[in-house]
Amino acid sequence: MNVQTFNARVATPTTRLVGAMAIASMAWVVLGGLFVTPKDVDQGDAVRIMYVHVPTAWVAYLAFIVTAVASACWLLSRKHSMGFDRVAGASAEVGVIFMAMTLLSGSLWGRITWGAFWAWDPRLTTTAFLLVTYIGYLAVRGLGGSLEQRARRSAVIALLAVLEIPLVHFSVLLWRSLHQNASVLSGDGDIKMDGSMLTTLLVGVIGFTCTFAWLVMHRQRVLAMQDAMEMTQLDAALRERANESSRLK
Amino acid sequence: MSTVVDFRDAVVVFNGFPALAEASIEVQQGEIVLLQGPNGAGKTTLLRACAGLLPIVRGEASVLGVDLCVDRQSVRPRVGLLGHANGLFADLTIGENVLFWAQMVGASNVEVAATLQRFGIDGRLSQQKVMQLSAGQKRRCALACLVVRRAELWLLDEPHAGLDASARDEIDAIIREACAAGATVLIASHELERARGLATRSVSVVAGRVVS
Amino acid sequence: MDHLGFIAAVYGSTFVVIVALVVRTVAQGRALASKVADKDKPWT
Amino acid sequence: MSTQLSLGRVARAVAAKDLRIEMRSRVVINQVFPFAGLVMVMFAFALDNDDVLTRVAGGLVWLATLFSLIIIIQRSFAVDTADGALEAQRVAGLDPAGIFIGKALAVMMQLVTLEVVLFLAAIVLYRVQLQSDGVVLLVTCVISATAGLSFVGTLYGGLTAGARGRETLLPLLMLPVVAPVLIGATRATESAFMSGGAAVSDGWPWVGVLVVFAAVFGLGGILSFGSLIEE
Repeated sequence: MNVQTFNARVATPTTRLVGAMAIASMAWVVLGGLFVTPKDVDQGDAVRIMYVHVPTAWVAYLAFIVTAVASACWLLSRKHSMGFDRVAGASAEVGVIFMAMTLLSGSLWGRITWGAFWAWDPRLTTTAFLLVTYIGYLAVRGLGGSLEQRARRSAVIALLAVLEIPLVHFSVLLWRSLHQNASVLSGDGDIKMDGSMLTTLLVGVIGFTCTFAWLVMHRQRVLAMQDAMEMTQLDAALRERANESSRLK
Repeated sequence: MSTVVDFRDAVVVFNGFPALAEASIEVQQGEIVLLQGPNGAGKTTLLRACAGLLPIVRGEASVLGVDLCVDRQSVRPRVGLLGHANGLFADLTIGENVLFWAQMVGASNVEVAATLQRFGIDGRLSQQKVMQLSAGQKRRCALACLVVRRAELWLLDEPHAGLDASARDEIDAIIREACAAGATVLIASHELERARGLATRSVSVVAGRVVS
Repeated sequence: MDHLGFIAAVYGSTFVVIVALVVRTVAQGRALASKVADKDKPWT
Repeated sequence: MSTQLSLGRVARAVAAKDLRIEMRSRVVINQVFPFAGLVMVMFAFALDNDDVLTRVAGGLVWLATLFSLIIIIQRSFAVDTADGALEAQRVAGLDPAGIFIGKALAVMMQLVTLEVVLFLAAIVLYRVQLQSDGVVLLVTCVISATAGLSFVGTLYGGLTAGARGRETLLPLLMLPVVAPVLIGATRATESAFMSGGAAVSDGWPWVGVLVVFAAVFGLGGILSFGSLIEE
């Protein structure tokens, strides 16, 4: 339309710093996790899956918490600032992907250690339900309508999910405890960690959290620009209608 | 005399499209204002915005003294909207439909019976299910529901559509009567001759703006 | 290393997905940022 | 001059309206009941073992109820959105909490009737035995589970009413939420039937879960229904 050029960068010094920290710690996780750390006494090399599985699971749960908190902030803030809504949406998008990765790496790990891809363990079941609930949340965000309607609806859905998840977790817990011995997870799978293992896991958690923060910040800015584009398009449409009405008059 | 509808440069977006583009209109109490204009000009959106159904994106809008940018809820019980849809329950009879709305405002059975009689939908006809009625009968039933709700501001979208001449006369009489009782009326209609005779003032809606 | 296939699958899938996500986000951001006025970008 | 109505009167009028529509149209009785019965027969085809059927009868009854719930909720909101009546109720300024309670009550009445029929079908088709000391547990379980299902169904039904793709979106949103009801009601019902050697007393903790669930989502619906149906 016009030849005016804008600053094409979305990154800021903060996101660059977070991104650099993420890359550095990810490199540590790959090198440390695959080569430096020792085998586990019981699990052997399978324990190496832990260094990515545990951090992705942590990020998935963190994303759910961020979405819930941002939704509550949107509902409670007097101004209903759209920034909260965009953070909630961005965090949910990242959370869905990390939750799917958690389930994938977890089931592969489970195949090695328990001999089965899936077990009806409360933690597994709750994670699976979180994934489905989140997919539903994103579907609600895609329903259309005004920005405010989208924000209000999805905030309510996010808070209803906060009610739902503990109920799901508790009922699966009660179900398993009544019908079976304690879950496979707390069986013989205990990992005795030495210093390098613990450090690598910790670096993994930090690295994945930085990745999550970087993704949410960038995604939130993309969403902000999409909303801004909508407003610009509205301005153009208003001008067009103004021309139309003066022509018809 | 007080101002009932006051829109100043109001923008209302419907499906991403500015259906109302900086529209300004002022309506005093007791007026019957005819909105005329081609399809897609924004008449229906203006009426729905007046009912507090659609958010005001920019500009100012107040109805019955309530600022719609702040509060779209409290004005609603005081306005009656007859849109393209009739808002009727197809499986219920006329009488039951009218009674449902009457219950909501605490109107008595006597009032319901009187309203039904005035609309010529009493007796055996009132025992018919709405789905068995003609388009004109449904329209009359929807108007009857509006009357029992005793709204202060009437927003009528094509009230004459699908009605025969005598039914149109009846509706005009009802609108005049409501107006004499203090109600304010906004009508969107393609029946220009008839509506001009009824209206105290007419304005054009062109491309999302109101032109007097 | 035993279970090499499983371990490779976990590391591979995880990091491929993350890199894809980062690339997509950066690409979307670049494409939009060249069209959106700087005043709508409070972080700049 | 219109006056705002109390929540109770709105709820009563809305529930009476929905039930009267069902009595006139008989969509639930003539279509959903036979559908649920058909599902029960299909389970028998799929499982093909009398002992297994008797053992899992409780779960099958509740699964058939869940499938029917989706259809009942869609029907319940279809009568409101077909001719813009839901919008008319919003324009009339009816208390959304009242609409929520009213519609949930009407759904609850239809579901309880359906469940009675399904349990009779289970006794006939799946040969379950109901001892007298299981009856109290079963009745409590049915009431609390149905309350929870109706609240959740009405809540998400209102959100998806009139939306594009509502037929597929409603089950996606609703089924994960009602999973605790499926688990809890099934376990309590199995205890009431004493299937697989369960004792009747085992079922009561599950009724507690169901009651908490119904209370949480009843309250959640009353608070949030207005925001969900608002434009």
